[in-house]
Amino acid sequence: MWIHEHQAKAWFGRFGIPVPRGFVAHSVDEALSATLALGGESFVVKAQVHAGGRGKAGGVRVVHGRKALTEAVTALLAHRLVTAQTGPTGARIDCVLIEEPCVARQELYLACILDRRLGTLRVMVSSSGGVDIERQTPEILGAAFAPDVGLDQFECRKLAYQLTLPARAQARMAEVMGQLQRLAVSQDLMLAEINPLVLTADDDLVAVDAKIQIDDNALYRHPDLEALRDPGQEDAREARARAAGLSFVALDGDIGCMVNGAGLAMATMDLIRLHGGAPANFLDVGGSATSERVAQAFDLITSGEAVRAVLVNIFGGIVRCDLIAEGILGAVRQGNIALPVVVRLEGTRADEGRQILKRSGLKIIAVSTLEEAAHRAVAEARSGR
Amino acid sequence: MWIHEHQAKAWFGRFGIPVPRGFVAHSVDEALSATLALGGESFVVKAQVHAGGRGKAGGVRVVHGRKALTEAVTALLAHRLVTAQTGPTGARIDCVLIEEPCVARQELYLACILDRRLGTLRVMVSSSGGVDIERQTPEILGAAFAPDVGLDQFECRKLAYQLTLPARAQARMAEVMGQLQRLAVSQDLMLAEINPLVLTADDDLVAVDAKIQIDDNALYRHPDLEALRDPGQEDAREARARAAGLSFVALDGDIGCMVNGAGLAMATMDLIRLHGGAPANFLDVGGSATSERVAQAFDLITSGEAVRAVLVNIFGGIVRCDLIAEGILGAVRQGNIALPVVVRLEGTRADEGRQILKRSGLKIIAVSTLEEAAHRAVAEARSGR
Amino acid sequence: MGILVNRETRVICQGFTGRQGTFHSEQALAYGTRLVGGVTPGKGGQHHLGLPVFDTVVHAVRETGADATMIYVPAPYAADAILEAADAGVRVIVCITEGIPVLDMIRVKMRLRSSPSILIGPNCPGVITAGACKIGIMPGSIHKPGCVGIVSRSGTLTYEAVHQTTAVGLGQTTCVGIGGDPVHGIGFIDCLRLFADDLATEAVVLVGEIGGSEEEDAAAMAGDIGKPVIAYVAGATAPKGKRMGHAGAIISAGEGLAEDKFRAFEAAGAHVVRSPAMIGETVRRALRGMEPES
Amino acid sequence: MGILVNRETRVICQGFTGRQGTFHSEQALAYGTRLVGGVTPGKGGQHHLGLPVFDTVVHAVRETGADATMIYVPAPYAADAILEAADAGVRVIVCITEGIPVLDMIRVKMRLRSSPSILIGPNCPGVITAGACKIGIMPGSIHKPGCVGIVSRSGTLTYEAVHQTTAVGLGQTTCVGIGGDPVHGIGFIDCLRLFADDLATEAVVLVGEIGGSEEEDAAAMAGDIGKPVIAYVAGATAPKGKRMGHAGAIISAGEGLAEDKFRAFEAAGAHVVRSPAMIGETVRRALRGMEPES
Repeated sequence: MWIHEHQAKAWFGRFGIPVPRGFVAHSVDEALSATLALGGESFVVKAQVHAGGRGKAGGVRVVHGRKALTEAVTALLAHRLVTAQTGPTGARIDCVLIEEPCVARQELYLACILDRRLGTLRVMVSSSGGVDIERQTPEILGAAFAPDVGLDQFECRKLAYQLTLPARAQARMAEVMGQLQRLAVSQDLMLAEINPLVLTADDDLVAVDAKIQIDDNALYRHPDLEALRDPGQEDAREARARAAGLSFVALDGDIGCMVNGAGLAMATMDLIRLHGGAPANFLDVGGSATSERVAQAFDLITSGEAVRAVLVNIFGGIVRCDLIAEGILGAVRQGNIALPVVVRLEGTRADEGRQILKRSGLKIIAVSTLEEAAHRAVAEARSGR
Repeated sequence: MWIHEHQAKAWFGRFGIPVPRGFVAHSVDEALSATLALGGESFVVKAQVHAGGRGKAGGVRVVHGRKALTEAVTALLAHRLVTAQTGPTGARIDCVLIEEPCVARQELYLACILDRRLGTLRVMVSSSGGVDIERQTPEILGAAFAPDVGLDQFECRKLAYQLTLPARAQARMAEVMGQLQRLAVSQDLMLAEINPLVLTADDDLVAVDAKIQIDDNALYRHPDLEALRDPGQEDAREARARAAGLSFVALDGDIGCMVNGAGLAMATMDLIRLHGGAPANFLDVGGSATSERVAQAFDLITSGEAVRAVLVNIFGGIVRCDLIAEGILGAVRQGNIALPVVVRLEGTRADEGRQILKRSGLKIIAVSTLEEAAHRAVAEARSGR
Repeated sequence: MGILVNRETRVICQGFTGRQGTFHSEQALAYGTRLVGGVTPGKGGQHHLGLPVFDTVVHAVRETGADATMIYVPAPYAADAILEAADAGVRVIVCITEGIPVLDMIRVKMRLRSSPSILIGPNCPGVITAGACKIGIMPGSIHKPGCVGIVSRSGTLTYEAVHQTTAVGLGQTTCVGIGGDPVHGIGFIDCLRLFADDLATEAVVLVGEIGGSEEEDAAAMAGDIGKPVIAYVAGATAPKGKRMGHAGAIISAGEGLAEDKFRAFEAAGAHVVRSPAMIGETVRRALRGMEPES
Repeated sequence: MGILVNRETRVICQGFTGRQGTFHSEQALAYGTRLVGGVTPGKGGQHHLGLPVFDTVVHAVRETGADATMIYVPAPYAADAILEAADAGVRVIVCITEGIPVLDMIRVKMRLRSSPSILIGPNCPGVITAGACKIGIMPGSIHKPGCVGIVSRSGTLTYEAVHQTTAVGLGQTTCVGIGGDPVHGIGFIDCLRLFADDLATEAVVLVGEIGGSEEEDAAAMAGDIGKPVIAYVAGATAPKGKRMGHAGAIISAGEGLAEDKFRAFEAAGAHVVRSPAMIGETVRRALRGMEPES
C-alpha cells in the first residue's frame, strides 16, 4: 500500500527526520490559510498523488505570491495528473501540500528497501540524489541489516562518513539513517525513500520528498494504518477486486482474462501477446473460486468498454473445475454477457466442468489446451473489432 | 529500582496479563471508596512496600465487611512493616492495595529473569508457586532468549504444554509468558516475577502478586519510569547517596567506611570482620572523588548514632590521594567530627596525601597497609564503646 | 529417487485439525504420503483422521519420528510455526500459507541460517515426488513418475508444466514450488544443485516469473549441472511497477524484467521457452538431444 | 610475555578527544603503550595528542593497523562502540565505561559470539601487561614486570592485589579487570586458560566477589592449569539482597554467596585467601612450593 507524501512526512516528523514546514490543502481557501501559517511570499505546491514523476508532469510548482498560488492550486485540485508512472489516465489530485521552499546546496538520496537477494532490509544512500537518480546511476552506498537488531548506529556512521559532506551533515545523516530504518521496521515498510534529501546552507538535512510503501501482508498488525489508505488513488476496479479478495490489474488490450494463480495468469497474458492479441486485464481468481467470486471476477474483466472477448484459463488444484463451470454459467446468464467466452478447464474435475459448459446451451467456447485457448481468444477478439 | 505491586499490576494490565480488580488507597476513605467500586463483601488488603515476605508479616489481609477492612487499613497505613527481607526497622506503608479476592485452584510461578551465566534473559515457570517457593525447590522449567528476538511464541507453548494444567490454562500460560517477556524487554527489567500466578476455577490465570525490578542503568531511556520511584521505600541515607552519585549501604556495625571502588569496599568490610569489628555502612566514593563528594561521603558514613570510628581506605588510581586528603580535612573540620578517623592512602599521590594529613594537626590516624587500617579502626571503635 | 522427499519421508501437519489442514492431510493420505500425525496446540492427545494430534512439534517429532512437516496455519502465526519446526529438528519444512509479512520472513530466514532445516515456501503449492510423497496443495492426479524435475515460483503454472511433461510421456521426479513471495526458503539454485545430484532426474524445468533477480542468479549455474535445463519466465508482458498477484512479481527500478531473465538463461545455454504452451515439447526435444546452439 | 596485550599491541582510543579519553590516552602514552590514534566521529582528519583522529573505527584500523582499542564513551553509546570495534576486526576491545544497561550487554555478547574479538569489561579498570602495554585506568606506577597473572572483577581491589604482589617482590605479567557488571566480556575461565598457556606467568591471582556463579565455574578448572591459583572473594560480610556498588555484586535467591565461592576454590585445590591483606604473601608462599593439602 502506498501512502501520500504528506502522510509520509508526518511520520518523518514523528521519527525525528526533518521535513519542510507545510500544510495539506483540499481547497484554495485551505491553501491560502496555509500560506498565512507559513508566512513569506514563496511557496511550493505539490500535487498529492500515488505516483512518481510529478515534477516533470507539472505536479510540483514553486510560486511567488498568493495570486500565483491560487492559480497553481486551482490548476491542480480535482484534476488528473499524468506522469511517466501513472499510465495515460493519470491520477486524481484530491489535495495538495503547501510547503515553505527549501534551498538545496546539494541533493542527496536516502532509502530503506527490501533486499530480495539477501532476504534482509537495506539502507541505501548517495551524495547525489534528485529527480534523475534512476538514470544517473550515481555511486550508492548501502548496508544490509536484520530487522530485529536494526541497523547499528555505527553502520550508519560508517556510511555517512564516507559521503563527501560537511562534518555536521555527516553526523545528521547518520542520525536520519537510524531514524529511517527504525520507521521502516516499526511500520513494516517495503520502501521508505527520501529523494531528494536536501543539504541546507547551515549543513542540516531536510527530507524534501518522501515515498513510502507499506507491506500489505503486515497491515493486520497495524490497524491504524488502514486510515492512511486513499482509495481514490487506486483504479476503481482494482479497489473492488481487492475488497473481494481478487487480484486485478487493468491493462490496455481487448481480451478480459480470468485465471487461477498469478503465474498462470501472467503466462496466459504472455501467450495472448505471442498470438498477436492484447489482454485487457489480469485477474487472478485465486484458490477458493466459489460461484460468487467467479461472478465478481467476470463482472470485473468484462467491465471495460474495450473488452471484445473473454478468456478463462483454470488449472484446477484445490479449485474444482465443475464449480468454476457453474460459476461461469451463472455469470454469463446473470450479466447477460454477449461477448465470446473462451474457456479452458484442466485439472481437478475438468471433465465434469467441460460437460457442464457443453450442456448449458450457451455460446461458450470450450478448448482443452493452453495454446488453443490463447489462439481462439485472440481470433474472437479480432473478429469482434 | 524496585516498584510497587500496584504499579507492576498496572503494567501487567496494559500488557494483557490479567490481574485481580483493585484500587490503591492512601487513606481509609479511599479504601472504602475502593470497596464500593469493587462490590462484594470480601476484600484483600495489601501493604505496598518494596519487600517480599509481606504475607507472613501481616502485610496482606483478607477481610470480610467494611468494618474489618477499616481496621485492617488503619493497622497498616503509616505504620512500618517488618518482614524477613526488610531488616529490623521495616518499611513504611504509605498506601495499600484493595483487591477483590481470587480463589486459587492452584498456585503457579512465572518469572522473567536475567540469566547471568548465559548472559541472556530467561523465562522460568513452575506449576507450583506460592509463598514458600524458595524453600520448596519445585520443578522449574525455563528457556533462555535473546532480547532482540524475544521469546518465540512456540517456546512459550513448549513450556506451557509441559505443565500439568487444563488445556485452556496451558494456552493462557503461553500467552502470559509471551506478554511478560515483552514487558521485561521493553522496560529493561532485571526481574519480573508473578508469584503466585493463580489458576482459577474457569481455567484462567490471574497474577495475584507482582514483583518488578528495573535496571537502574537503563532508566535514562525510560524517563517516564522515574515517576514510579518511591523514595519513601529507600533508606534515607541510601537515597541521599544515590542523588550524590555515591553508592551507600547501611549496615548494623559501628565503623563507618569510606572506600573507593566496590570490590575494595567489600574487602575492607570483610577485613574489619576478620579483626572482630563490624562495619556501620558501606560507602563507595567512586572514581571521581572531589572534596565535595568526600565531604558528602563523610556526612553519610558518620550520620548513624552507632558509628564509633571511621575508616577511610583509598587506593588511588584515577583518584588522587592528595585531593582525598584535603577532602577529609575539610569534612572533619566542617563537620566537627570528633570520632577517630583511620586513613589509609595508597596509589596515585599517596605520599602527598599522607603529608597533608600529617601537617593538618588534626587527630587523624594515618596507616599504610590494609591490615593495619582494619586493625586500628576496630581497636578505635572498641575503645569508643 | 527424486529430491527432498520420498516414500520414506515421515510427514506431520501443523494446523492439522483446521479446515485446510484436514482437507490437504486427507489428500496427502490418499496419495500415499506417509503422514504420521499432526500438531494443533490444545488438542494434544486427541486423534484426527486416525492419526495422533500433539500440542507441539517437538512432541510430535519425538513420538512419530517425523522428518517433514506441512504448515497450514494462518499468516500471523506461520513464521512462528516454521521456527517451531526448525527448533524441533524437522528436516523439510513446507509452508503453504500465503500472506506472511515480509519482515517475518526476513526474521525466519536469518534464524534458519544456523539450522540444518530446509524451508520450502511460503505461499507455494508445496513439494511432490511423483508416486511417492505429496506435501502440499497440488492435484496429485496430474503427476506421473518419470524423469523431469520441476522447480517453480508459481502454483498453477507448475501444474501446467507437470501436465505438459506428463502429456509428452516423460513424467516427473520431484516438483518443488518455491513460492511467490519476495523472501522465501529454498530457491532455484538450491533445487538445481539437488536435481544435479539426483540420478533419476534427466532434465530440469525451471519456471520463473518477473521480479527480483533469482532467475538471473540461477541461470549462472544452469549450464553446469550436466542436464538440460528448460526455462520459462512468466510476465514478459506485465507492466512496470504493478504487482502481478504474487507479492514478489513486480518489476521495479530496472530490476525483474522477464527479458533480462530470458537473456540470462540463453547466455547460460539453457533451453529457453518463450511460450508457456511449449514447456513439455521443449523438454522432450531437449532429452532427444536436440540441443540449441550455444 | 603476558596475555592479551604486549609491547607490539597497536592501540586506538574510542572517545579519544573527550575528557576521559584524553586523560587516559596521555597516561597510556606515558606508560609506553603503543597508542596509534583515536576515534571521535566528526573530528576525522584532525590530530590530538600528536596522533591522528578518525571518524570511524574501520577507518582508524585501516590507517593505523590497530589491533586493540580502549573505549571511553558514555554509557548510552558504549554498546555501539563495542560493536563498531568488533565489526572493524579489532582483536582486543577494552570497554572502561560503567553504567551500560544490561540488555545492551546481552545484545553485545550475542553479537560477539560470532566474532573473533575479545571484549574486556565493561565497567572495569582495563588490562595491563606490566612494563609493556597499559590499556585502562589503572595507575601504571604500582605495576612491576614479574611472574603473577591477576584477574579480577574489581577495580581498586585489583590495585591492592597488584600492590601486594609488587611488595613481595614478584611483580606481574598481565592484570585483567573483567568488570563488575553481571553481563560482561572475557571471564575468569578465559583468563585462566590464557594464563595457563603463558610461559611468563607462574601463578594466578583470582579476585572474585559476591553475586553470580562465575567464581564457582572458574574454580572447577583452577586445579587444572598447572600453576598455583590464589583466590580471594570479596563480600563475605555483605548482606543478602543488597547491591554492593557493582551492579553484579548482589546475593540473590541463594546464589552468589562468598562462602560458596570460597568452598568451590578450596575443593579445587586453589590457595584460598580469606583476608584481602594476605594476597601477596599467599602468592609468595604458593610459589615457594608450600602447597596446601588437597
